[in-house]
Amino acid sequence: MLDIELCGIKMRNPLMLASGILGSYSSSLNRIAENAGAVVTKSVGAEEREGYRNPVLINYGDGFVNAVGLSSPGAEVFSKELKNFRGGCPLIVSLFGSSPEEIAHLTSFFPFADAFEINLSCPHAEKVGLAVGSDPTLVREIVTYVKKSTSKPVFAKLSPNVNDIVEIGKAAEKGGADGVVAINTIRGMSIDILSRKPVLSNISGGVSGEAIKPIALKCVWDLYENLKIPVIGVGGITTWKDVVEFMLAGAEAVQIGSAHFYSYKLFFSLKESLLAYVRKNEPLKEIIGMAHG
Amino acid sequence: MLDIELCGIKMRNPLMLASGILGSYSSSLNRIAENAGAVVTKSVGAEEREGYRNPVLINYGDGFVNAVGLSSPGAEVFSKELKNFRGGCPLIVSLFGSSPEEIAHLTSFFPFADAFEINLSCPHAEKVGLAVGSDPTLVREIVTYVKKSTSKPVFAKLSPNVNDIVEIGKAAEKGGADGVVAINTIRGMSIDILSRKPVLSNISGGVSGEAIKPIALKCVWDLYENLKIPVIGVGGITTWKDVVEFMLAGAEAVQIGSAHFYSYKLFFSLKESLLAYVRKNEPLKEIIGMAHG
Amino acid sequence: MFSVRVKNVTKHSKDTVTVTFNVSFRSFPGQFVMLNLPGHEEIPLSLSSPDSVTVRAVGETTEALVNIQPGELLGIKGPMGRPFSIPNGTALLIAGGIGIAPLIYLHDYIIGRGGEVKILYGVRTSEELINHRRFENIKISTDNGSAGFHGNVIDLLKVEDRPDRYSRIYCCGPEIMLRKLYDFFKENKLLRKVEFALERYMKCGMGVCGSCALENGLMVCSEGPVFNGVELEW
Amino acid sequence: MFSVRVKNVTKHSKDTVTVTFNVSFRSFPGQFVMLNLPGHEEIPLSLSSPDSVTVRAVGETTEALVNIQPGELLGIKGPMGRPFSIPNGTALLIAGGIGIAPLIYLHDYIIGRGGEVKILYGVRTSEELINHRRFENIKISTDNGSAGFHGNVIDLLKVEDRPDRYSRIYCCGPEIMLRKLYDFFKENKLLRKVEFALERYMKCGMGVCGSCALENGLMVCSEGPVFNGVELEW
Ligand SMILES: Cc1cc2nc3c(=O)[nH]c(=O)nc-3n(C[C@H](O)[C@H](O)[C@H](O)COP(=O)(O)OP(=O)(O)OC[C@H]3O[C@@H](n4cnc5c(N)ncnc54)[C@H](O)[C@@H]3O)c2cc1C
Ligand SMILES: Cc1cc2nc3c(=O)[nH]c(=O)nc-3n(C[C@H](O)[C@H](O)[C@H](O)COP(=O)(O)OP(=O)(O)OC[C@H]3O[C@@H](n4cnc5c(N)ncnc54)[C@H](O)[C@@H]3O)c2cc1C
Ligand SMILES: Cc1cc2nc3c(=O)[nH]c(=O)nc-3n(C[C@H](O)[C@H](O)[C@H](O)COP(=O)(O)O)c2cc1C
Ligand SMILES: Cc1cc2nc3c(=O)[nH]c(=O)nc-3n(C[C@H](O)[C@H](O)[C@H](O)COP(=O)(O)O)c2cc1C
Ligand code: FES
Ligand code: FES
Repeated sequence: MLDIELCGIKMRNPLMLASGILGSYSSSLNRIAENAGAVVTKSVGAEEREGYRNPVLINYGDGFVNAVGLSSPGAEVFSKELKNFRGGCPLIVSLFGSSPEEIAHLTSFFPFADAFEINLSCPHAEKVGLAVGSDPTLVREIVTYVKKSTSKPVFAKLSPNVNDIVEIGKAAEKGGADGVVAINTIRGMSIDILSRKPVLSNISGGVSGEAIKPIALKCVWDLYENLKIPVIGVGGITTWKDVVEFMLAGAEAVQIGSAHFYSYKLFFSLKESLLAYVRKNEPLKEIIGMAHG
Repeated sequence: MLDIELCGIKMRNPLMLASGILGSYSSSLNRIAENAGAVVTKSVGAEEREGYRNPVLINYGDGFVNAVGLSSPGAEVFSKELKNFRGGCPLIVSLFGSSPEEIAHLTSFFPFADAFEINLSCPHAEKVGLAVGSDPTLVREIVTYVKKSTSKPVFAKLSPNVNDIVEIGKAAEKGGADGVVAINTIRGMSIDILSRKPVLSNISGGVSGEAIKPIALKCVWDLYENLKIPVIGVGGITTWKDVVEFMLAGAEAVQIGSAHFYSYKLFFSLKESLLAYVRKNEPLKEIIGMAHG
Repeated sequence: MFSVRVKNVTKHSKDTVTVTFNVSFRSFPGQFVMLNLPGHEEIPLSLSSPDSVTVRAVGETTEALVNIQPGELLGIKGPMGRPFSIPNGTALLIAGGIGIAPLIYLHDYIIGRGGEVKILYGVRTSEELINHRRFENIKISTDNGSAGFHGNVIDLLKVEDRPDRYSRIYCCGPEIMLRKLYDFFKENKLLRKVEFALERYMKCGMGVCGSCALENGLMVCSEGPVFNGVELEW
Repeated sequence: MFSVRVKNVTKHSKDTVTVTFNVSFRSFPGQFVMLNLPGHEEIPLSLSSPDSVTVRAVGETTEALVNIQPGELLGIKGPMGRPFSIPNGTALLIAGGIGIAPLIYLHDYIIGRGGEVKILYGVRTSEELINHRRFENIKISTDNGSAGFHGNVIDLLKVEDRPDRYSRIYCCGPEIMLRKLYDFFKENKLLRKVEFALERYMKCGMGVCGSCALENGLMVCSEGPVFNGVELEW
């Protein structure tokens, strides 16, 4: 009763692991895959990249600020790691890079992926993050290239740090994206008042978690109103009620990251709670976008 | 020990009431003025405007989503109301409008104001809010006009819902702004999963309160690095530690809105706590920007 | 915000009903809720019991509410606001029109705890009276003389009773009536004993927006709606 | 995150010190903190008592930490992680090198509650030994024979003692040593009694990023660092 089909990918439920959370190793992905509808890996680039020095994560009570950075072992090494993925659910590989060619080339390393997600939106990575994702022309071009490189579905992950997320979403749609994922983290930072220095080694990072839920929801709402392709909602989802809220706003599926801070049994618990919900209501796929008009 | 001078305005402390909170009547402004460094009124426009229908405010745990809208009695009526302000501290009148001329004209109604704040940034008011504040050319022109209309200091209040808040801040600076205020609320919304409808009558609104603190802090940090004029920090400030954090990031003064949900004695408590802080440390004005480089 | 369902609607007159919810709130007499009938405005309404509001149609939303059906969903914020204080002797309740709503709750609360209550209840015409027969110790006034004392509730108070005999006096009704009562009690040096339940136009209902500010800067939604006479500057 | 001040630095050898804080943490043996010396990396360190860490210089941050001065500020997250379980009979503690750090805390904790502890402590040379004279019931091994038993701690274990006589066995040290101990205890069907304190490269330290995942998907920062032998798949 929870099953959905997202751009041809059959998922047992609409709950996906968000990129960058527990997604660097097959061992943790396998574990999450036992209950998730799909898992998205940590974003991978062409070459090995260090990411930022510790500390890279702050819990500020209402959410997190992270500057893990686009740390990556490089596509070749990562594809070896992912060969140990046992396939408990569909596997989506998240890609980043600084040019259309560079990103499109990455897909060839992951023939076993069920889909690709393009990370257009990391707020704290120079050149490969937001700089790429706030330019509609570049976004369209990247998506076009990536689509040409693979027959698998391609999702574009959008940033809220823009004048108008719908404009970027439309550019991705025109480029041929099969769906958009919204949102990545929001630029933020924290200062330690005793040492009088920024807490994160990188000074600033991206805000995630419950704090950003209303902001993410509004992005999903707007994208649903203006695009034809599916919207995947992400940002602050923690309880089954949040899942329902995002689906009512128009999300065909949702991704969950920060809430794994609370429990690794999250997907199991959410799945059980959603089952209870659909028993009293209609199947989940029927509520998508119902809060509109 | 807490006193500061902000663009020539002497304030007994750097704590200002943010626009739109308890700022529609002289009676409540008088009360807050007993302990605040300065008070900013609710934003006022040329004509009477209704604002949105109730419900206009949600408390979502990590903060608020509001769509009060730019409800306004109109400049003439509001100026009469403000004549009852007893002058317990400097009075800053917040202005909105849809054209440079319109906004500049408003200053003439408030000869008793100690300064003006231009609201360039309401995320949920059509035509007079964010639409105005995300266009650098228009922002510059508005500030230029308003500056010409008055000899009082003029602050430009910026929105975080833009590609690059620094670009807008620079435009305000070039227009002659005496300072910038960052940030206004962030676009957001909430859906009631039982009635399956958006909670706010206006569908979406602006997120404020503790949730947005790291986001506001990052904007203040960036503006401080890139502008010469003073930055006034606002967004999620609730405790004295938040005040110190914003000042370390570069704020010369701070504004506080949502936290009045917790107490109307807030400015009194913050003032007392900050006094305890400066007794063990340097005067507040000396810590401005200290977390930088 | 959370949702409740309408359990029951009792019609008192052509424009006044009591709406009972399927849940009972932990609350005190004098507290109110922000009630949102989906598709309409959110409005403040006093609780007339732990699980009901009593509402009179005066505009769009109240009109819709008077015609609501059992089973419908309502959004609720609250209960909130400062309640009436509890008397330690006989209480005098003075209601004008729909101002009876919170006083019904207060009456039942005091009686339920073994206290004594007298009610003075003024309306324009007898058709406006809500369920007044349920109260034991009540005097009524009507502006047109169609029931009880002919005149307003202040005249009734003057002829009927000596207010200084009561341990506490509670007033709710149109502001014009409250201001007259204020003057009367001030003259008689009784203000300290008197509590007024006030109404103001409310937007946020959470003490943030300031639209419900009184002349002295107090907020009706978060610091009221009940104020002691000495707190007011009328 | 919060800040503490360095109260005291005790030098054990040229590259190892114990840093004592001005505050004592509510914590259990086996738990660790994410420690941030401003300007350097944030690193995980086991508590060697409720108010100290014992650290060996192996790279940039640990180097800086070994040279820290009393009065300096440190950022701390934690204490966190799953602690050692408490034995209900005599405990055997097996340490390799700096792996002694959390076992110092465990030792003192058990002794303080009237329990009995035996320690086997292996190092490469006697210069590496940390304060070993404070322990009553201890046997030492050195790879080069410069003190105690000549050989590694596993050889020492085999000649010295019958591990099945202990109610619980706790191991901390380099992974290569832990894996050998794992094999040994597995062979002797004692895994269920044995707890291993593991190390992994940690980024977030909060169970979110996944960089500390074990081969079986368990997270060292949030589900460890202490694991029972049967939980590991080595
Ligand atoms: C604390 C409090 C308790 C109240 N308790 C009750 C009660 O128990 N029963 C009852 O029938 N009424 C009560 N009211 C009054 C009730 O809130 C208004 O009658 C209602 O809001 C009118 O809404 P409407 O859309 O039907 O009318 P509208 O067409 O909006 O206006 C009709 C009249 O109501 C006033 N009004 C409109 N909106 C509000 C608002 N948000 N707050 C206050 N006044 C408003 C208008 O100024 C106008 O005079 C209470 C008001 C307050 C502040
Ligand atoms: C749970 C736990 C408890 C620990 N307790 C202690 C202790 O009590 N005393 C002690 O001296 N050391 C302890 N360590 C090891 C300590 O964290 C590393 O020595 C330290 O991080 C090295 O940092 P560096 O900058 O000095 O060295 P680097 O120059 O960064 O690297 C030196 C070596 O340390 C490893 N390392 C670097 N960063 C980390 C990291 N964040 N997490 C784990 N390993 C890392 C590297 O892979 C490399 O092998 C513990 C580690 C963990 C995971
Ligand atoms: C520690 C951390 C690392 C992240 N790494 C990535 C990443 O590599 N690629 C990416 O697209 N998003 C990354 N994100 C963003 C998340 O995928 C997600 O969009 C965001 O956290 C909002 O969802 P949440 O509130 O459920 O965490 C990361 C988030 C966190 C907290
Ligand atoms: C109910 C409400 C009404 C507001 N009205 C205005 C307004 O009229 N003009 C304005 O410039 N900002 C307005 N704001 C934004 C605040 O001034 C402030 O920028 C924002 O709330 C962030 O600060 P905070 O987290 O301290 O509330 C309003 C905010 C709230 C919550
Ligand atoms: S209604 Fe907003 S402060 Fe009272
Ligand atoms: S260090 Fe991030 S999950 Fe353990």
